[in-house]
Amino acid sequence: MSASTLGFGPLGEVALWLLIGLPSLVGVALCLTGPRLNRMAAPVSLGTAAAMVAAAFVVAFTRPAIDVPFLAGAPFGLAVDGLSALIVPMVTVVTLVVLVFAAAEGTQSSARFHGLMLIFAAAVVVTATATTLPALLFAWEIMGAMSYALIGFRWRDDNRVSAGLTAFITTRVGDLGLYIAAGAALAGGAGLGLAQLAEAPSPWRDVIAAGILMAAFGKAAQLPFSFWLSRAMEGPSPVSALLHSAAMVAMGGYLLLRLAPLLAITEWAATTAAWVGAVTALLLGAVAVAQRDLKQLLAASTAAQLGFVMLAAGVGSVAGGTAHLMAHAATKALLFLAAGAWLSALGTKQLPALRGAARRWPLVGVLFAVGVLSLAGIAPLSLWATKEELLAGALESSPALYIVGLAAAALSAAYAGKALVILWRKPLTTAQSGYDTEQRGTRHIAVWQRIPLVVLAAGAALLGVLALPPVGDWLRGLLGAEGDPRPGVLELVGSAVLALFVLGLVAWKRVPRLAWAANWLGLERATRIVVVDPVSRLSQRLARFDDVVLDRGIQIVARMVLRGARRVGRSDDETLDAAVTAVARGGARAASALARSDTGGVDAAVESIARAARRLGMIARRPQTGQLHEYYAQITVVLAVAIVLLLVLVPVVR
Amino acid sequence: MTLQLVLVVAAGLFCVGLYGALSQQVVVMVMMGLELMLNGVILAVTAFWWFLAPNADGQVLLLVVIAAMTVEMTMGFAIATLLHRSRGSDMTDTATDLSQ
Amino acid sequence: MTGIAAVNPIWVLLAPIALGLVALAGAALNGIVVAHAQGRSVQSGMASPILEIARLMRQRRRTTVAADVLLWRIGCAGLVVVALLKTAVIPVGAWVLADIPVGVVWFNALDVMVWAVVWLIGWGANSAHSLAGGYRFLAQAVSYELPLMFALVTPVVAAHSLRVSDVVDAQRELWFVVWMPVAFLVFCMSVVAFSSWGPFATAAGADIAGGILTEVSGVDRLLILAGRYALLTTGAAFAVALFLGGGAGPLLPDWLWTILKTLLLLATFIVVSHRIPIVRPDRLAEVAWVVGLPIVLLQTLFVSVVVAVKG
Amino acid sequence: MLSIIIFSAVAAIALASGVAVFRVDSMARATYALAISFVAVGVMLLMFDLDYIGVITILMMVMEMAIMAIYMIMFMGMNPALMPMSMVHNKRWSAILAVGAFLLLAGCALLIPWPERTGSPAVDLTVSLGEAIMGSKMLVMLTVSPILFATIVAALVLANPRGRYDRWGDALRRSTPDDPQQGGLSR
Repeated sequence: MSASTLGFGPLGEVALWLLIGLPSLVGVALCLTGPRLNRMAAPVSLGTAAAMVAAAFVVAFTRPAIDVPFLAGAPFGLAVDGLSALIVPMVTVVTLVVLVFAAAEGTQSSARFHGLMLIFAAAVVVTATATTLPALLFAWEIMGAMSYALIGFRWRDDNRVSAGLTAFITTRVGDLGLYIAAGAALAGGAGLGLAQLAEAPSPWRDVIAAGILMAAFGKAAQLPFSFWLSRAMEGPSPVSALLHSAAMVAMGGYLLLRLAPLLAITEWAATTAAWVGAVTALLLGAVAVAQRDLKQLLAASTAAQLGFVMLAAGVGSVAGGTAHLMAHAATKALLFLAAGAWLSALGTKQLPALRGAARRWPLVGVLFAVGVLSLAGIAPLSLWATKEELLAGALESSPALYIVGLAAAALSAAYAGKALVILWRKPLTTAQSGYDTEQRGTRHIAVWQRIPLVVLAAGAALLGVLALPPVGDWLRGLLGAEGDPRPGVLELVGSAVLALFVLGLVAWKRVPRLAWAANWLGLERATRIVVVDPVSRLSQRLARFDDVVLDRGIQIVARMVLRGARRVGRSDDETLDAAVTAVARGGARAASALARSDTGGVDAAVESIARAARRLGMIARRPQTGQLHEYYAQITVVLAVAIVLLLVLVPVVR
Repeated sequence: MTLQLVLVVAAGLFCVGLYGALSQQVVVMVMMGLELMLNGVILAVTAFWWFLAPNADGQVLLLVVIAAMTVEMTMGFAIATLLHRSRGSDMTDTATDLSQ
Repeated sequence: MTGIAAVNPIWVLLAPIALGLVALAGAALNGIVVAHAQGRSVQSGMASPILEIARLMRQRRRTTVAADVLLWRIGCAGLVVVALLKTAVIPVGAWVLADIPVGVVWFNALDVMVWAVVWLIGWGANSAHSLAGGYRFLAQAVSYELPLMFALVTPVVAAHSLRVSDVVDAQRELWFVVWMPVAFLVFCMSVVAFSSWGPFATAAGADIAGGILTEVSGVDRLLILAGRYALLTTGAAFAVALFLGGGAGPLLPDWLWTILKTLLLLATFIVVSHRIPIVRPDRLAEVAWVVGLPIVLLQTLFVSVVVAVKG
Repeated sequence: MLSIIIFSAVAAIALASGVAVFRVDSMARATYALAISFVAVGVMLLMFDLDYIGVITILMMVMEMAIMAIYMIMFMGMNPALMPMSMVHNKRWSAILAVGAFLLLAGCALLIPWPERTGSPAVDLTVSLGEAIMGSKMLVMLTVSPILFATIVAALVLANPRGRYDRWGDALRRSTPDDPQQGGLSR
């Protein structure tokens, strides 16, 4: 925009096209070539990711904007503004680092893996730069599909595929919100540009905001959608590191940050976003405390930390939210990769079994500690500062929100402390027995698995500057959020002390076992009971209704008529005949005549009715023969009747 | 040449095809009947296009009909091959799965 | 302005004669090549087509049990008819019999007629070998037809017209063979294939006792053999119009150039085909679909991009 | 007048060969009778100045019928010996329905007061078709092409008895596929 007037235009646009086109083309090519290119896949994909990083920094400085006609009145618009100039480099760097880790770890069918990851990265870039709803929807769908494919990457295991399916369907339910929002935006007439959504007239604007909230909550695993993130942990660790911490889940938060003006203008939406975020941060924090599986703990913590981002978007603290999003991305990617490194080395991610794992690989342990301490909100590390900045916004709008947020921060210190303490405690002599429960461990962490951790740890430690005065002011200027409230010294120090206190408490005493939170608040069960089961039961009912009622009903009616007819016939025999016999005493000829008329008349009539009903039943069943030509004949007759009716009725109606 | 004449010819083709589709037992012969019906449709579409609204877009409909024929043909052959392989028969009378 | 005009319909009578003469020249060349290979004299080779015609004209028809005579006769006469119908759209110098707006599609439609005709020849005789020949031809046809279609489309895209005379005019500056060599090669191979000739002559292969030719004799056989040469000739002539600039050339009148180029291409077909081993249809299928079709599609894409960029 | 005579003659050929499809005793004759019917309709399209679509119809349908003949012979295994065959069911009802449908359609064609012609055909119909496809009606072709592609895939899946696991082994690791007949590229 402003930069394009400086003459960067073509370079920036080329870089943006490259940023999207290169990974998607390479990704599709890798996916299509299949197992033959497995050996080539890693270098190719690393090269592509490195090119993406370069292109990302170019676009971050040149700020290009692209507008391609797509649908009538809704162009496919991409542009890099202050917010995406931060997010896009962050995503590409994390992608590169994660891919380096994955290449060092070595996956089976790596061509497919790297291909899917690259397509996903391209989709994230489109999401982060989209300026219109069609572009956003397009990328949003691809992200969902790639997430499905990557969680179920080892498709020979049924549970992983079903986990992918759970994630896909749950986020899809949320995605419906985006379609609703697009429909409402069209109906409202303000256009499909993201910036124009806030200008939509009132009732439609509320529908748009509701749809956007739904989509963001779904992708960011906020309540009540959180459970899919738990199932998503069955995917490979690099996938968790990229999709479920830095990129896809973060896009839910990003969407709300981007649309913060829309939320602000519809006040209820801002309040909802803030409170759902705060409550998610609190409850999922508790869930994280209760987990006994390292990746599950990290997943719950991801949902909780994104709760803070939602809270920031809700209270309009865009700078704080953005800083938190970026710092969290680095931190959580680091933690997931470290967990993945131990998983591939020791074959387990159960916390009890991992006891002392940090001592075995001190470098990884130290880096992990940096990440965990940042997560806990320990003073100079990144999440401490960013969290405080967004909580300052919360304090300004509502003290209650602030208190909930502070409690959630304390919980994050608790679960971080729990992981830290277990991993650094002295290993038990029986530690071996807990290993290799999930896969065969290699007992080895490669050099190139450690280097990405170093990079990410640097980010986790240092990105806090984004929320502190010199750099923080620049960030606020970039995002146009100079007026956001700043945290006071008291709050900064207070929260650091609180985090240290909780950490110390956890190290000193054991963490309470929160049984009610261990199963992710039973969200998945609840969904199954409240939504999935009724729907599938209803459809089964409908199918059976068709079989039982429509099909057999006719037969039953026919049988009943037949039976009724027999009974009538019998009672007729008994009573009328008896009467006739009685009458016959008066006159034998009259009696016999009457009896004859009875069998020939009433009886026969009743039986013929029954026969006719039976035949009708048979006829009604006859069309369903399975014979193709008879179906054709029926279609012909029905169409002919329809034509005749049309010809007769249309003039009559006119 | 009038619209009525062409339409009557088209109706004739259509109904000859209809007779075939209804009366033939062999899958491929049924498909020939369907093809003949679509043949009539092509002629009728052309007639409507030429005599009622001869604009550019009408021709696209003809292409769509031809594409539909292709799809019908391809899937018909595939299903006939499948039937022949699994049942050793190509009669429609033996394929009554739809009655279940 | 188009330099090619439709001529008086009277010339229709001359077209078969011209086609026959060129085809006969091709047959004579083939005779020479065969005679040379067998160590006989050139004269005997040159005379062999004439002698063969005379022999077949006198030969009595062989009959087979329960032949489908109607379809058989249609098939036997069909190849020549198809070749004649093709000549209608081929420009010779500045003249063409019928310069219809969709000449290229017309040519393509007649290619497809060959499918039906060859299969009917194989079917009619009620003989296993000849039916196998018919099937072989169809198997080969599904392999060559799609590459052929795209090879035909390529010059059309460059000329912005399906009319053959427009395609010829569009080559004033540069013959299409120069910048669409792949399409030209594919087209030439397809011509050889639909003429059931040389490496693509499996339908009449010796391994199935002559395939479609097993049971035909007398005039029928003559018509089929003549039809194959005629198809080869029309294919060469059409390639001249589509790729080799039609009648363009220095000094000589352009009708002569067309005929010279046609003869040259025909001779190339005949000589080269004798030097290439026979390709089995089942092997050809995979090559044609996996290699041939993508290559010719790339050629079309390249030409389309060039045309789009030039505007 | 001349055009009506020519049209009627071609129409008679189309109808007669259409009837012949279900009357002749040989599969090959039935198939090629249908081909003739299609060619006749293609010629009729040419009479409406639809050069491109007319020729394309002839091209497509002759090709289709050539392939159809293969399937005919493959499934029915008949020799050309003009075996009398009657593979029909429900003959009477089919005839009644067909005649009824014809009467209805022809009655509609003759009795409905059709509206006046609006607009006039373009000078070059092939060009106008191309412009319609690449312009206002592009969506139609964009829809047709994936459908055709899906048809190719679906037909292969249905008709092919051997999947990739049969060819490349259970782990898809075989270096050359296990085919009864090797392809030309020996992959």
